[in-house]
Amino acid sequence: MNLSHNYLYAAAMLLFCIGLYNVIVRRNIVKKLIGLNIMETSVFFFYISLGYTRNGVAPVAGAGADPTRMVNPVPQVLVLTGIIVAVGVTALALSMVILLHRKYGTLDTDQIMRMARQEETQAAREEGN
Amino acid sequence: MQGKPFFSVIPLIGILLPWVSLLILTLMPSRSRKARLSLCFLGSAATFVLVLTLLPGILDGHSYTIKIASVVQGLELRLTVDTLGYYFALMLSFLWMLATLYSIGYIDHKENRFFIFMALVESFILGCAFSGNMFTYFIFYELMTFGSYPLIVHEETREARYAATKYLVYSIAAGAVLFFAVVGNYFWGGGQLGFGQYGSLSLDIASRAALTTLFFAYLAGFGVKAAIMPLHGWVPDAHPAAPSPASALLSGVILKAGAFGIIRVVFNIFGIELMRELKVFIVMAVLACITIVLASLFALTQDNLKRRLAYSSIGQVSYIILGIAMLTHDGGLGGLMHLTHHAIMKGCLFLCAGVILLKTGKRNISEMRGIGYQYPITMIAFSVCALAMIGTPPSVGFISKWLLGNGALEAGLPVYIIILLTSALLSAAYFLPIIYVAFFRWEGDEIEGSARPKLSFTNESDYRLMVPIIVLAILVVIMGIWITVPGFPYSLVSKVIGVIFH
Amino acid sequence: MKRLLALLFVAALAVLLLFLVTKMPSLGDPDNPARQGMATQYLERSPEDTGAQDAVTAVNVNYRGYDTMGKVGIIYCALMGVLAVLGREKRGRIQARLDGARVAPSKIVEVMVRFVIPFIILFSAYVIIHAEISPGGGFQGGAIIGASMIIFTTIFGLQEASRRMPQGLRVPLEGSAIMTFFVLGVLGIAGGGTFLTYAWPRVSTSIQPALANWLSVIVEMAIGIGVGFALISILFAMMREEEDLEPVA
Amino acid sequence: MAIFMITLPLLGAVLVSIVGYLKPHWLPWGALVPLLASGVLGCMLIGRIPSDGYISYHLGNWSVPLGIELRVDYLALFLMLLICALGLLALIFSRRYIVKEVSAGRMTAYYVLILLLSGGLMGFVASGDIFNLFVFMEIVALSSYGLVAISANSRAVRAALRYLLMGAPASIIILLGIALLYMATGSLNMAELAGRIGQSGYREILIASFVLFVVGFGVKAALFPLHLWLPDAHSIAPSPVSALLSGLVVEVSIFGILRIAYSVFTPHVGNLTSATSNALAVLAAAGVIFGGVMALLQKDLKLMLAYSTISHVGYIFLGLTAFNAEGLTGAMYHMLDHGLAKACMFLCAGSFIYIKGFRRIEDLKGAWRQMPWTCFAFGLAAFSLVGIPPTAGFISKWYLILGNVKAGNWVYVVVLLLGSLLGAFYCFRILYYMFFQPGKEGAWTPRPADVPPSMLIPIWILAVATVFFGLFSGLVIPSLLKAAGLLI
Repeated sequence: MNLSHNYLYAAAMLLFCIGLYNVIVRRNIVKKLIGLNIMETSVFFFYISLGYTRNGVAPVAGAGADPTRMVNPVPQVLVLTGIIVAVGVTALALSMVILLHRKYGTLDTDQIMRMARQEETQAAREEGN
Repeated sequence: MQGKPFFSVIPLIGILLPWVSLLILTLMPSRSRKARLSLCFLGSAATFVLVLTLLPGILDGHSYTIKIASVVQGLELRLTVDTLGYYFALMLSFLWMLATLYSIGYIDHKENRFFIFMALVESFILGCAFSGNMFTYFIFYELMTFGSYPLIVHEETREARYAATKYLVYSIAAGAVLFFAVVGNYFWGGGQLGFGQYGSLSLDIASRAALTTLFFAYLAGFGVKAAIMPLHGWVPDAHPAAPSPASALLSGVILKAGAFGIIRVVFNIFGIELMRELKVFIVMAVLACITIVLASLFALTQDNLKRRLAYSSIGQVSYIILGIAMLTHDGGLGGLMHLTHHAIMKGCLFLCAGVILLKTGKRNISEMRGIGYQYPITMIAFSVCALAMIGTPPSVGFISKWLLGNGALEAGLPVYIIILLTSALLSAAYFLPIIYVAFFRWEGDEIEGSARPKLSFTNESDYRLMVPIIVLAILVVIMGIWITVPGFPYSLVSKVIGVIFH
Repeated sequence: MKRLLALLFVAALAVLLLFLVTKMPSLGDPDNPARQGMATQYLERSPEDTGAQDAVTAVNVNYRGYDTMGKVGIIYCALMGVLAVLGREKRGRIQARLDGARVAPSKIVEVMVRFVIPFIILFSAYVIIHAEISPGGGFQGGAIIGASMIIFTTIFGLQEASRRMPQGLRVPLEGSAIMTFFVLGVLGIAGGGTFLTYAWPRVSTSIQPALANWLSVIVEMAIGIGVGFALISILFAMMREEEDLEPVA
Repeated sequence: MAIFMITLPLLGAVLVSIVGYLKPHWLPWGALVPLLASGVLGCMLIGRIPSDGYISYHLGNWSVPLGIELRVDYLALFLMLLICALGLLALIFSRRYIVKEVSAGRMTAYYVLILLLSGGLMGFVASGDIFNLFVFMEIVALSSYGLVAISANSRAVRAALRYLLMGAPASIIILLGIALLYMATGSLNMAELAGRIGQSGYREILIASFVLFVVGFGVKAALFPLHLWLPDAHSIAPSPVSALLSGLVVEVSIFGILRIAYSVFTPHVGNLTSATSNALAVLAAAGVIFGGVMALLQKDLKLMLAYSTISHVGYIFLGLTAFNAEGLTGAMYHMLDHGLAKACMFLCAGSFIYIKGFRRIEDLKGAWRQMPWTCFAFGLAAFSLVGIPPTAGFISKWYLILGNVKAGNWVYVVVLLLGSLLGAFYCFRILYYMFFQPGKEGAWTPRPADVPPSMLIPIWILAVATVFFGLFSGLVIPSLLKAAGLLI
């Protein structure tokens, strides 16, 4: 019963698992990053639904809105931080992806690993002789 | 310890003095080899003299102490010169001085490294002797362990590398066990590690099982250095591999550091009563007896001279352990005095072996026929020490054996005497053939009536090699006759034992 | 196989989390612990304390301003990380490969963009400044500024954009937010409070809320500019494709 | 004052970026200033902390539940000073070294990121607010991703990307943990949380959030099964960066767990955390052994150091899970020791790369003929890492083992001793190569030709510091013991 009542939380958790699954199994780096963003979004969603109050109003004083009916402002602030982090991580990751793509011409992790291993063996052979 | 210890910087100076020669070696130009090395010798000589200056005070029963650093209360780096420690320090600094002199004539390559580490190990092991609590002892002991590695690996032959690595592996493992022992001592000793006059542990703070575990941890930790039988594996490899002065110090001092640790544990950490209470000394004694007999048997089978000497060292160090394990007045006296006696005898023997190795390059006894005619003085010294080892009076060997025998009777266990006699016989069996080969065989003696060669003193080596040998050989006899001269072992040991067995 | 394992793992995790959900306080209940505690205090006190009608902004800039400083730091970190990976461009012009072979956009698009961009920027300014009495704030405004530059760059090419926004202009402005925070923090100490105190105790209590209000407006602006320019620089660094700074070894 | 220790490097980062644009050749010197300043502030702070508590600094003059609070106790100050010192030394080392690994266009970013890293670390350590902890953790994380990738060749970028792909989910997990904690208690301040957790009704949620915290920080601290990112990242990054990463970042992440486990979920709520802490101890023990064995098997010097970091992380965790003052002190002191020693060893590896350009262990045979100073410093650091008296490592191991003996979990005592055995073997193998093995013909010049002094001085400061803190640990240990006793 509680589960059906806390459906927002449940949805957030499921979203989290979906994102995690994508991060684990996808071979394409960009898809991994999308999975990462899904995880982050799920957590933001969780925060926001955590701040929700039944038939509450926006936490803006004035216009005679009484504080007791306002929704919880704290999670919104925290989510803002979360978004910033998400932006930063994504930007950094994408720049790395750009560099890797320029180098290998692919986004598939397995292919990149294979090429990398070839490089290593090549380098080792050159060191050998 | 006896009375209130006076504050004194001399121990600290004594520990720092060897570093002077280290500085000399690193700073002075590398051309002036002779000057630098003789300065090294002067450094160790100065250390010996410095230690000697403390003698009167110690004989009056004073003791000196200085605190270097402190971690928390009860866990401090403190140097204390009590009688027991002083006794060890005197012996080792004397032997070290002679060995340094000897190695000036002996070491021919990589002098810098060898002498630097000689000096370092001397300072560390002086620290062991002077340490005022188990914490300090452990620290200097570990440093000494790692410092003596380069001495063993010095030749850098394959055997040397193998032996040194083996030594390191044994020592590190032992160090870990010892570490646990010290921590456990701190924990079960109620947060202090001091050396109590009658022991610092007691059954009313820690359980019997805990203390027994602790004791065996200590025994295993120090036993590796003291070469108690199952843990002796590194000794027979390290001694032949190391250059002769180093192996003299190995069996003369570094093995003794382990034994000394056990002495400290028995007398000052646990104390006689607690030992009797715990009944652990029996295990110690049994191990020691096994070691004595087996080591002598192994020694019989060795043809390599230094290897044979190494095995005999294993046996002889166990004399000390046995003497301590008797927990009787004379037993302790004999054990403690054997600490010095064996150091002198075995040091001299190794130095002689070194001379032969250096001059003729012969390692094996079977090759040494007639060696006594080419190097009479060396071989005479060798024979004196060998006889002393067997225990023929008048010699130091006889004294310690005699006292040990008394201790055995005091303990009411004549079986020890049988052990001692067996080992005496065995040591006769492995020492006399060397003398026989050296003096009563010669090259080509199997042909009937071939003339025995003339004694030739010409090709004896230079004074730097001979002086230490002769001094030690003479001491072996003198100490065996005039026992009670102040400064000789008895004067100090009797104090210690008298205090412990009030 | 790997996928199957991952699926099982994630499924197990989902079951656990859903079980956790059943134990959570019921959704939207006005008296669950999160709604109690400091949230109520924020809601009741923020207008008097900070002069900001919007509790979110009050908490964001004033009560937890130190966090916000951290956020600005994070954005700056991200920018520097991007520059560490892709390298800061050399002085002067830069262009992307787009500029070379790009289909010239139709006049309509160009004119529209020229026409729209001022309004976008105006809107971002509104979002920033109006944050005191309505949802909004520096980060949102900054993001909008960045978006406007993205539109501009996609249409007119990186070269043109970097002419409008030369490096010499961007470099100091990227960090403006952190600097502003630091200055205000020191001022807060000078004003008799602690770091990042807006309502200076030394000043007469009558104008404290107004002062706090104005200072937080300044902070919002700084955040907007800083975030906006940081995003722009990230964008430029990512679009730049010529003269890859070749790595060492 | 603590606040300036944190904010000065952040401000300095901004200014340094401007300096790097105007006068690039001032960079190495300009970057030193902020860290120097905060280091001085930290030293001034030493006396002022009450020995039976902590300085709490309310930002923006808001009382506790409203505003953010900094809490600087001796443990925190201890780490902050360590951070300043290591950061400074790494910067000094970088001046000559870094041109080998970082191209001119990335130089500014390098120095700025190091400043941001140090500032973020200090903020993380000093923070008394659990969400503020997260914010500064993110600053640290982002800057370390950037620093790993800074040499921008494909290996580095791959390592950094792997690091990021494990680190970012970890931060999200921690964020979720904070959400659960806030949901169950409605507060974010640590001290207040510690009070409210006691009478909160939502046990399951609390346990879940603790587990999430442990997992998240465990990834960042390379706890055993979550260490996969560490070897690549730490071995491929430029040497000063690896020094900072495995000397500071890992330690500070462990400090995060310490804060969570001791300041938020106080041991009074022990039954709440005991199960997880037992699991933690098991993992840590596994990590000690695994790291040691892997380090023995490595051929690459920096890779070996990275694996030994994993092993030492296990040590510190074993100190934490002993749940008594001695263990905690041991953990803190081991952070110091491992920070100094490992940083020194990484810098030495850096100077080998600087001189000869190689990093394989076999190539070090006979190295001391050419680079005696570097080799001896490496030896000192290795001794401290192994824990040979009288180095700092010995003292820390002493307290770690003492703590575990006191807690009566003998298995971990044995594990610690085994770990130090392994450590001895993999360290002495290298020393053996350096000092007692003849090098290949012409591999080394017979005369000493060591790295320039600007690189030697940091190395030697670190090496001497390991011995100094071993001999005179009496300066630090008592206050640490007291502070740790307060947490229990």
